[in-house]
Amino acid sequence: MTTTTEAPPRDDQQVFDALIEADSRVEPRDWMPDAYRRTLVRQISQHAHSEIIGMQPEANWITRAPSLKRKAILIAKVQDEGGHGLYLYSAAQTLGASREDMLDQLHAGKARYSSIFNYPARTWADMGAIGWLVDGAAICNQVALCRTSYGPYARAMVRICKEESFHQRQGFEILLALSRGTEEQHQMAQDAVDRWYRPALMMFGPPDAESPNSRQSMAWKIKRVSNDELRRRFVGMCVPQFEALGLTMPDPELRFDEETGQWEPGPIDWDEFHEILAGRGPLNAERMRRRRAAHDEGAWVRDAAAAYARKQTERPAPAGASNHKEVAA
Amino acid sequence: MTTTTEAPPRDDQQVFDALIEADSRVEPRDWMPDAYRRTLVRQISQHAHSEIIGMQPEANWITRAPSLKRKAILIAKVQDEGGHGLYLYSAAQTLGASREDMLDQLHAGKARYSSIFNYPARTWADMGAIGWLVDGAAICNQVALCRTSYGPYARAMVRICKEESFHQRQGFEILLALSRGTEEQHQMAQDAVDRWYRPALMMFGPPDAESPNSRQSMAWKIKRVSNDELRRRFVGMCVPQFEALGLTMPDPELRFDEETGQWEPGPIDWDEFHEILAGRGPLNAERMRRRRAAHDEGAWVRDAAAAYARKQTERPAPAGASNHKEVAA
Amino acid sequence: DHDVAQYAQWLGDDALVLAQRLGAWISRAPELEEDIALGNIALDLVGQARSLLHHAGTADGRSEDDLAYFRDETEFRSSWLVEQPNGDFAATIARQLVASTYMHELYARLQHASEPTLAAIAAKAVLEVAYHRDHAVQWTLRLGDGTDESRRRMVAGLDAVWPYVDELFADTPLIDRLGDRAVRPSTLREPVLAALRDVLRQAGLAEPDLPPAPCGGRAGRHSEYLGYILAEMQVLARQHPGASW
Amino acid sequence: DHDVAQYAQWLGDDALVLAQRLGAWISRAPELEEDIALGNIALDLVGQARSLLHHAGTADGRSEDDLAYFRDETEFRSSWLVEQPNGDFAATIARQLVASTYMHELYARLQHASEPTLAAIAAKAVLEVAYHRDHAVQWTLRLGDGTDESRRRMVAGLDAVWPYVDELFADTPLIDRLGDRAVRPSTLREPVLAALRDVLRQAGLAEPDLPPAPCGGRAGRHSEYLGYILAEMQVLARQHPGASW
Repeated sequence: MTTTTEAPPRDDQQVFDALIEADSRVEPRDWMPDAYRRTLVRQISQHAHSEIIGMQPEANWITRAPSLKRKAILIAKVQDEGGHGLYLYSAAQTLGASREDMLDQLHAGKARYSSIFNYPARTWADMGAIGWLVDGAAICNQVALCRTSYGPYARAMVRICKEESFHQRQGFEILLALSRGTEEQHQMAQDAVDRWYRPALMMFGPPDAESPNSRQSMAWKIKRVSNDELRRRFVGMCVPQFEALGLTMPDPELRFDEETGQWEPGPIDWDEFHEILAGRGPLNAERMRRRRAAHDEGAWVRDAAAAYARKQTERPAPAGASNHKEVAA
Repeated sequence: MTTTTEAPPRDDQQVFDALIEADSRVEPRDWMPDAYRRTLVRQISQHAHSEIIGMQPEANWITRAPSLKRKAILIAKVQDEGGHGLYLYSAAQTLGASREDMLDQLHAGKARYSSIFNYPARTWADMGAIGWLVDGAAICNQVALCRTSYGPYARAMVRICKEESFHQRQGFEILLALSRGTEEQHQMAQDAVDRWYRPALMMFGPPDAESPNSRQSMAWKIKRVSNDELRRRFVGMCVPQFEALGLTMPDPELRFDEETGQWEPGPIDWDEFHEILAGRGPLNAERMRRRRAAHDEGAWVRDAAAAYARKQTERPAPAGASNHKEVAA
Repeated sequence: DHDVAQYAQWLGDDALVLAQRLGAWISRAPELEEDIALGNIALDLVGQARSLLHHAGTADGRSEDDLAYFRDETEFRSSWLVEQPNGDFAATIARQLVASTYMHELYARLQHASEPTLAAIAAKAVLEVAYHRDHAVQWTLRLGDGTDESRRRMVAGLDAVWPYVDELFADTPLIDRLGDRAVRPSTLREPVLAALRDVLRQAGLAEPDLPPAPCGGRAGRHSEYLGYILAEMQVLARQHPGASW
Repeated sequence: DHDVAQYAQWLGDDALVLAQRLGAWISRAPELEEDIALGNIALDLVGQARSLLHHAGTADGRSEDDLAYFRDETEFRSSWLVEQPNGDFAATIARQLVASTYMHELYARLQHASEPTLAAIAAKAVLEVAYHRDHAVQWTLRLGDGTDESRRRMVAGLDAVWPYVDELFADTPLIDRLGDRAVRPSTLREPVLAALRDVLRQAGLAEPDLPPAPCGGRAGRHSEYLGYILAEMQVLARQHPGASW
């Protein structure tokens, strides 16, 4: 199944296989199959891109947050997402990918990001629903990834998971305040979870039966838990929380399977999922345009920083310039 | 007093003097002293620039107008100001000035515009105060200019005066609605006239005793009525209208001169006037920046239109392109 | 009639939101003639919005201003196309090209509708939007066939609006109920696209190869822009509820 | 105390309005590090605004949110500097350079003021704004001494904010009444201008030769921008008066 360009020395492959078998971590200096490396770069950069694009729907509400406390929490959250993007690009860089290339791929429309961010964030309650449901689904995925076989990725996940669980709690709190607020606020909260619940379920990817890539990832222990299993765990987590929120779960066909002891969601409209993946979501074009615009309009700034850095190394620094600490790259 | 580069043939100057003497109109083809021409170009282009810069404080309220009817009226008004700018640039062009040069002068900060537009338009009531007081003062000036000695300028003034008197009435109506509205609306109206009344008085220029340029302009019949006389006429017009509006005139020292039968305003703070003229008004820099930005950011559009026009003359028009009417230059 | 009122809001909200966008250009246009032209178009659109919203309001005793200033975002019925930002002049022209072509085909048919007020409004509006369309066509030709930069910007402008063209042609149960009192949006698809393609061909521009975005403006599900537009448009009126202006 | 409350609003409103401006950069910055850095600065400023407005509100039983969301434009006390638009990155950096240098000198003194709450807020804020200032200084050097384009833009950015520097140093009767409970703005002029000139010199930039604009933000007379800022900031809170979030 692996498609290395050169056949590896027999012992490299054996060492790698043994590492995986033993649930040990693969580290950047270790030999690894090319396909393993490529799969990881694709997955990690896709995850990083999702953090970056995912900043947009929430950033739209920073200037309109309805209390100063909520404004502060939202800024901190969006900022964390930027930070997650940075860790993840760094993790991918340990595999030999450059951040510039990864961003170029994103801007050229050749790299994916989580398609859930192609839905609009229509109301303030969406800040709650995104935090609670979208970050909640992300955590289900990411908790599993804390045990992924590639070391730097696993460690980034540990750090990210901690912050994401804050975000999820904050999302829950936003919804709780709305649900217990005025009639209009309650309605706003219900409307938001009605819109975000299904897309959140789709975040776990297609059903296991239709997810051929998953198998190799499971064998490599990049992926540790199957899509359907993660989805069930998430639904199970949602059931009591919806109740605590006093909101209705928008899935009339949800049922509890007595045999497995798990909640089973009703059927999912995978056509919609594939439409959005294929670029036909409400905001696919919009999100990409804004990302590209930020990058393009910032080109002169990055050029200036590079030119300045070059000048600094080429000439002795003037006496006064040295006592300013370096704040941003 | 005139400073022509060459001494004119004696009969040209005599013909010109006789025209002025006879209250006839000087037309573009007529001989005229260079200084007369320069004075007119300066005055007309300054007037045109004032229309253009004067669009800004009102344009700021188009998107926030509090009723659709008021929104429509305000758009129409700002659009008229653009139109006045166009007539006036055309009138100046009959004197050999090019619009591009005049705009360059404006953008380079070398040409003046009415300094009243360097005050901010803070509330909706300012739309009333600007229309009523600023356009009102402008009309006092312009009615006199309908009899100015240079034909194209006089004819432009006739057309502009008609539209300005609509604007003044609309400004009055805005204030009347506010004055008769809620307590807050009434207060908003009073506050706006408090802020705009003095600057409107300053629009007539410095007192006659301190206005040396006026004398030559009066002699040439470019200017037909003195600054102080126009100011008194304006104040006289304001007195009954303030009363009709139910608003207080912000001039406790206003007095009626029994001898002349005219209203005399209290002393005016000419220092403030000179500060603003010298570029130290609240929004001098702001107005110029926005004007320059619009011009600079539009450069590629004007270039494209010019390139397209060039291509159209250089090659036979394709069959399909000829049936579109030309909408804008 | 409640159905007619709903439909009048579709059209009235499109006109109002687009006027709001264009109004922001005034005093910022590339040349004075365009300050005036865009202002003129905005003015026509405010006029159309007033007639349409006035008509919509007669169904339940609301005024044009009640509808413009005191409906919340989900009660608006504008399409995503008109909510898109001004961007640069090319983006505005691209949006104008699509919007005016659509409105022109729409009003040309609506003037023959069986609902007399809508028909009368359309008969007036069709003349106005014909001018708007000419304006957009002329600029599309100039920008598409002007300089390299204008062409690049025009292509980007068209790309920005193209995903939102499809929404304009979506039928709904409301349209079924209205029958010949309204224009069936799906019947506009072919003539509008044909007219657009004709202009693009003349301007030497390719039709963007971009999939349509599912929108939902007619059902009150709007782009992320409308909230900002309404915040600005309604701020003053809402600060003084019940006031006259 | 009503005077202290007024003064706390000067500082709190500056922080809040500037945070609002910077918040609009997040997800639009030239690089990811700047999304984070500008977000971080905005976050510090919101924190300062909360402390200051909370303190201001204790004078008459209003909450920080009452002050942030339910005061009208004339009740705000922000300076024109912080109300200026983001412009391009250089304009934002120019505004940041002036604002953070001013705030740094201000809080460095205010931490020794006799009003204990203001002093405590200042003692925390001074550490934060020192970072903001470092950030602005670094970027001023990079842009001033980077490329021709960055230099041109940095010069334009400085020109755009310079007329609004003077307002920061204006004393008022309130300041006389407050005495050593506050920092006298006029005492900040020399150190702030000296610090700014030092940075400009290092960056090879000239101090703009532009006259100061008479502003009046501390008296509730604001630039034409504040109305737009508040419309956006307050829209949601005002749509749901009395609601908790």
